Amino acid sequence: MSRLSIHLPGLQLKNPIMPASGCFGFGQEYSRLYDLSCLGAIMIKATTPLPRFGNPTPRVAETSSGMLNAIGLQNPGLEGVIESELERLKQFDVPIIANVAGSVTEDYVQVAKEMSTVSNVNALELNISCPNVKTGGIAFGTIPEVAMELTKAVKEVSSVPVYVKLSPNVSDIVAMAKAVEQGGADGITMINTLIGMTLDEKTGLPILANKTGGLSGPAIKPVALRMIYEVAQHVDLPIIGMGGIQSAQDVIDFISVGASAVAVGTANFIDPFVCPTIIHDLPEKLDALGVQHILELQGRSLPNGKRATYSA
Amino acid sequence: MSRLSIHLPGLQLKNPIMPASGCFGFGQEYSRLYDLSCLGAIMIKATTPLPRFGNPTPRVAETSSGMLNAIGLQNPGLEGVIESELERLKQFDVPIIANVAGSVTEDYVQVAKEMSTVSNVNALELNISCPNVKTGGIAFGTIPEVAMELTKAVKEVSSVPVYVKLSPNVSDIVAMAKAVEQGGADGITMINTLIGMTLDEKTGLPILANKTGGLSGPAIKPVALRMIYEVAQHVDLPIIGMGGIQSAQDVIDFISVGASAVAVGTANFIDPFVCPTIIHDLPEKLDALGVQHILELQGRSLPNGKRATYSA
Amino acid sequence: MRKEWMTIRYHQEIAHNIYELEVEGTLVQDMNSPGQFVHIKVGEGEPLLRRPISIASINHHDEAFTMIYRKEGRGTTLLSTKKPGDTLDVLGPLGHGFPVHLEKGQKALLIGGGIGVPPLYELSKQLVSKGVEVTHVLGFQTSSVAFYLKEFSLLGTTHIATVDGTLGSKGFVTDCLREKNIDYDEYYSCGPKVMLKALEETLTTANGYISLEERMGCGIGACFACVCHRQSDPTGNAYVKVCSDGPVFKAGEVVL
Amino acid sequence: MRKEWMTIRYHQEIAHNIYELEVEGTLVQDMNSPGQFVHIKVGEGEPLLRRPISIASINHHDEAFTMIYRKEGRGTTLLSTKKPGDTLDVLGPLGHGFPVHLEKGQKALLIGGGIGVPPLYELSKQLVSKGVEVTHVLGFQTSSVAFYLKEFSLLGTTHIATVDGTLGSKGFVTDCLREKNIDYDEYYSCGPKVMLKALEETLTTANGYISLEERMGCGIGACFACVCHRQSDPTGNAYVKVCSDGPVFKAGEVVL
Ligand SMILES: Cc1cc2nc3c(=O)[nH]c(=O)nc-3n(C[C@H](O)[C@H](O)[C@H](O)COP(=O)(O)OP(=O)(O)OC[C@H]3O[C@@H](n4cnc5c(N)ncnc54)[C@H](O)[C@@H]3O)c2cc1C
Ligand SMILES: Cc1cc2nc3c(=O)[nH]c(=O)nc-3n(C[C@H](O)[C@H](O)[C@H](O)COP(=O)(O)OP(=O)(O)OC[C@H]3O[C@@H](n4cnc5c(N)ncnc54)[C@H](O)[C@@H]3O)c2cc1C
Ligand SMILES: Cc1cc2nc3c(=O)[nH]c(=O)nc-3n(C[C@H](O)[C@H](O)[C@H](O)COP(=O)(O)O)c2cc1C
Ligand SMILES: Cc1cc2nc3c(=O)[nH]c(=O)nc-3n(C[C@H](O)[C@H](O)[C@H](O)COP(=O)(O)O)c2cc1C
Ligand code: FES
Ligand code: FES
Repeated sequence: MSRLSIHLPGLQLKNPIMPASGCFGFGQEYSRLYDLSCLGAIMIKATTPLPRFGNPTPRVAETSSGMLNAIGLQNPGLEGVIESELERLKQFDVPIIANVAGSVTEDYVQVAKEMSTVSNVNALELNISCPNVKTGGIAFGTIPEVAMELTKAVKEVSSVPVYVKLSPNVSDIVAMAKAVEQGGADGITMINTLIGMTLDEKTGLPILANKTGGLSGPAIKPVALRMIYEVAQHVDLPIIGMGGIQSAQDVIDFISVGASAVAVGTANFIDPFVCPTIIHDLPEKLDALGVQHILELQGRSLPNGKRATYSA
Repeated sequence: MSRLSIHLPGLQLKNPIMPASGCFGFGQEYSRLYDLSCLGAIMIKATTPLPRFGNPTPRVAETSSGMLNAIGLQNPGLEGVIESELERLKQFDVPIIANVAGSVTEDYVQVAKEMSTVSNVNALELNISCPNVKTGGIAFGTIPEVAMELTKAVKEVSSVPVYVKLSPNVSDIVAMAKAVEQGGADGITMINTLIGMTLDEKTGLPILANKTGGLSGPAIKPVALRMIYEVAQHVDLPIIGMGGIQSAQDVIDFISVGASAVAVGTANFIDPFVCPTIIHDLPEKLDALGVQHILELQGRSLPNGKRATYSA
Repeated sequence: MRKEWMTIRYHQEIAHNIYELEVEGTLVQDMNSPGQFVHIKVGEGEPLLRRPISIASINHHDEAFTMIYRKEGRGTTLLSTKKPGDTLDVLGPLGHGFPVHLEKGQKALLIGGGIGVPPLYELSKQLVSKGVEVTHVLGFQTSSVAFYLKEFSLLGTTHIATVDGTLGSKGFVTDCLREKNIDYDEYYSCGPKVMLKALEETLTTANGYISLEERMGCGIGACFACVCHRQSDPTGNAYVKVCSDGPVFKAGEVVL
Repeated sequence: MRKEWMTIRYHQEIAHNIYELEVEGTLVQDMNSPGQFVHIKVGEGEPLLRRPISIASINHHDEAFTMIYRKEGRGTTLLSTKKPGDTLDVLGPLGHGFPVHLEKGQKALLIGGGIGVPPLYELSKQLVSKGVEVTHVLGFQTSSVAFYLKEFSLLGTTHIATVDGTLGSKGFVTDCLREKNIDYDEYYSCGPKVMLKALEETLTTANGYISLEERMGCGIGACFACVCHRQSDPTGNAYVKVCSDGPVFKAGEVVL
């Protein structure tokens, strides 16, 4: 039994490391750099029923220890994703978590229903938290009842476990987590990006064409840790944690506050080899901390110590 | 007429630069380094009816481009602040904004009532957003109706203008701003800190004794700009902006999204001379941008261009 | 494409705020196409993102390549402090460069604007070594920021335009082009978008290639930060990625 | 207290991960009291906060002072890469140091633990120059991280304790103290809190001064990050600030 293997609803992970949705495309580019089968899983880019071009450029900008993005859910649409992207991913021995997005409940239901039937899709990740689409989206991510109803609707049609991705742009993250738990979610992924803005120094105009964008990277790590710390104490669902992870130590931190696995986003842009590097570095970290399996560290930050809901 | 002077309710500012509450004590330490009369104003440390010791230590920790604090509103209490701190500040020719805190409405009302009668207190700043006190506080900062009622109650007893300090830990910052506007606030100050956490690498335990703390510094600047950008479009009150300001360029950015003045917090710890340095650097920035008065830049980021509610 | 810690051999300010930077390492073995770029991580930690910089000259013999960059913001300012012997985290080579398919005796027109000039140098070298006759039209803001004039002159006729007229003809490269009426089979250009747009309108007579800039996240095609519409479907879902499909495109392919 | 860009004169690893760093500048003119500290901004930008480091030795003649630090986390690791000639943003001198009021012929006991040893060196020099008889008890984890043994020996009797017994007596400084039964008028100590606590319990016979560490924000008394309860009011509102009221306090004054 590996020191890093983790079992989660629908997912048998070789290790707790997966690229975060939107930061890894559909894996094609990174597959030229290393064998994707080394990853715990892959969270593919958000998919909507129809193809989307997304927002005008510039779509990214840099901030202190962070970046803003406003891609706007560009994707080839449900059919394109299933027929070419997921097909191409079949050559790898790695679980796929499909990120499901949309503007109205029907969008989510349609994508979830079809996606969940694809043979190499092991779980869905409901993206109720994308800050970069103008229509509807916001309510799904910030109003507990709305999130619960959406989760329910998707659960009804999905043939694989459903993880719901929470937005950090809320007053009460625990209420959101409880709502999706009540809606039947099998797991939670958190956090998506904080909404931010940055300006061109000379003109004073927002750099992003979309004006606002999602803040990611090391700057948001303290917010992510805090939110997972809170949710882990009040909700029994497994959590896939993310927000600023760059190193094996960061992974340990997320596991410590209660996450069962983690996703790496922005760091892929800084070092395209970051995921295999982290996977490589983890055993040494475990040695230094004197534990055999990474989940022995799970929840060690929490007031009542360990939270070993999910085992290897 | 100076290029930097700004008039706000209750405040005639030589320039738009003031140290943020909690990051400057009551001015005593910094008064040994430079003449406080050069500042636009001073936001003094939060005051509660009775003296408070605050939280156990460690009370601060560092994060990527940010810091966490959980001071816990340590202060000598209303009487102590009025009798020694405010008395000592009378030697300086600088407006004082008194930060008012508490656990229940009565606390705020009591502090506001007495504070506002002190001769060198020119305005109050209602701290409804401190993330580091366990009792009550949270609701004031996150529920619009509660914030409105508190604002009303304080306005009734205050003999100087009342600014309300908004928390960024909310789903809808515009709703909060509108609520305090409706409650009769004379201005808004924003943003307070984001709630975050950081861990000791070895033990996995939170570094702060309080476990969570408030995230400040450059890391949060994009969130602050975005929130001010949104509020400036929907509320007519003047805004004193803050969150990660370190340089004259940062000040221009905050004015650009609609702030009328700014406060500098964390940066005082990094460079105790940062406020006078910024004040010194600003005219050159204005020259480079080809404007005479700083408020000509106000609101230039906004969709409908300038927002010149308040003039020099 | 690889990621390598490369060593700085040479680093000098060659015009006002314009730096020439030569680094060495085995990654140079993979470099061939002029117009490709590298993605550089300047500091440890901050600034967070990599910076795209064009390959200006490849030296296979010494396993070294040269970049020319303008000191602008945080990243390039920090870069400008690095000294020979320091190492630099370089990802590359990235993207698709200029095609070098003209034959001996054919004529190429290379048009560069400001900090878009550098990739044209390697291109010019490769064209010249194939026997192509090369003419350069280089535009700069003012004489103090002009660079590599001698280097380009050694490869072919070189016209200079400066906006303020302090060097060469006064005006934009398009003014210069209209005036000189240069003969060519294909043109190759790199510079600010406004210049490329003006060019596409001015030079309608022949095949052209243009190199684009766009703010990037990954630089390898994964994040969809650098996407442009195609002229064949200007408001639809068809797109190209500047980082992986470009930065060089056929003139007329992409909506500018 | 001033803020000055000081220049590094000397920088060397003197034990495993322990560095000696000498910097010069006019700020040294303000330094007198042993046990005061400086607040150093290590990088531009990151890491964000300053780092408190004790003054280990003052050299007024050369306008230079020495620090000794352990490479620990982000800040000190970056600091360890600085070279002679580099400049460092130093704020100081800060806080209140050890009183040097013993008279010629009196006896002082200086007890240091690990990276708490450095400030005792300047203290010892000043006491010795007044004619005070000084005994040092220095504790380290293991021999490879021990430093300044010769320097202290030149000033007075020096006992060493290491936790693993690889140097001097095996055990803690308190074990060593119990064993040696040293005679003294006042003691002065700096080291980890557990050591200071054990000391206060062991050395009840005389006046003592201890130097504390606490995580700091401002370092000058404004942010209330570094506050401790007083033993006279252990759960009430009375407090001291380590940065401005300390870091040196009378033994028994502060709740450890
Ligand atoms: C394919 C390509 C090739 C390039 N080749 C060169 C070259 O050879 N020489 C040269 O001087 N410059 C070149 N640039 C532009 C160069 O990337 C920017 O000047 C540089 O990124 C600015 O970084 P900074 O830290 O100085 O500025 P900052 O303003 O601090 O940068 C902030 C962020 O904006 C991005 N950014 C800012 N300006 C640009 C820009 N013009 N294009 C893309 N991203 C930008 C940065 O990469 C960074 O992510 C090229 C750009 C691209 C896309
Ligand atoms: C008054 C005083 C004098 C000191 N004198 C010395 C000395 O002479 N030599 C020496 O090696 N060390 C000394 N220290 C401890 C030194 O400040 C820390 O080792 C150092 O700040 C660690 O920084 P880092 O970036 O390496 O660690 P990181 O863990 O990356 O630091 C993160 C944050 O925690 C703070 N921090 C971490 N450890 C400590 C600590 N022990 N005390 C206070 N803050 C801490 C840092 O300042 C920073 O804000 C002193 C501390 C104080 C308060
Ligand atoms: C360029 C970019 C695109 C993203 N696209 C998506 C997306 O399509 N769906 C989604 O759920 N999250 C998306 N995210 C959010 C990330 O999956 C992740 O939650 C967030 O970036 C925090 O992690 P990080 O700090 O490691 O990047 C995107 C993030 C970035 C930076
Ligand atoms: C150490 C510390 C103490 C603070 N105390 C208070 C306080 O007492 N009252 C308050 O309204 N805000 C307090 N704040 C918040 C700041 O006033 C400011 O809103 C916040 O730090 C963002 O600005 P900055 O990034 O410039 O620090 C405190 C912040 C810090 C870092
Ligand atoms: S920069 Fe990421 S796709 Fe081009
Ligand atoms: S560190 Fe700010 S008061 Fe001591």
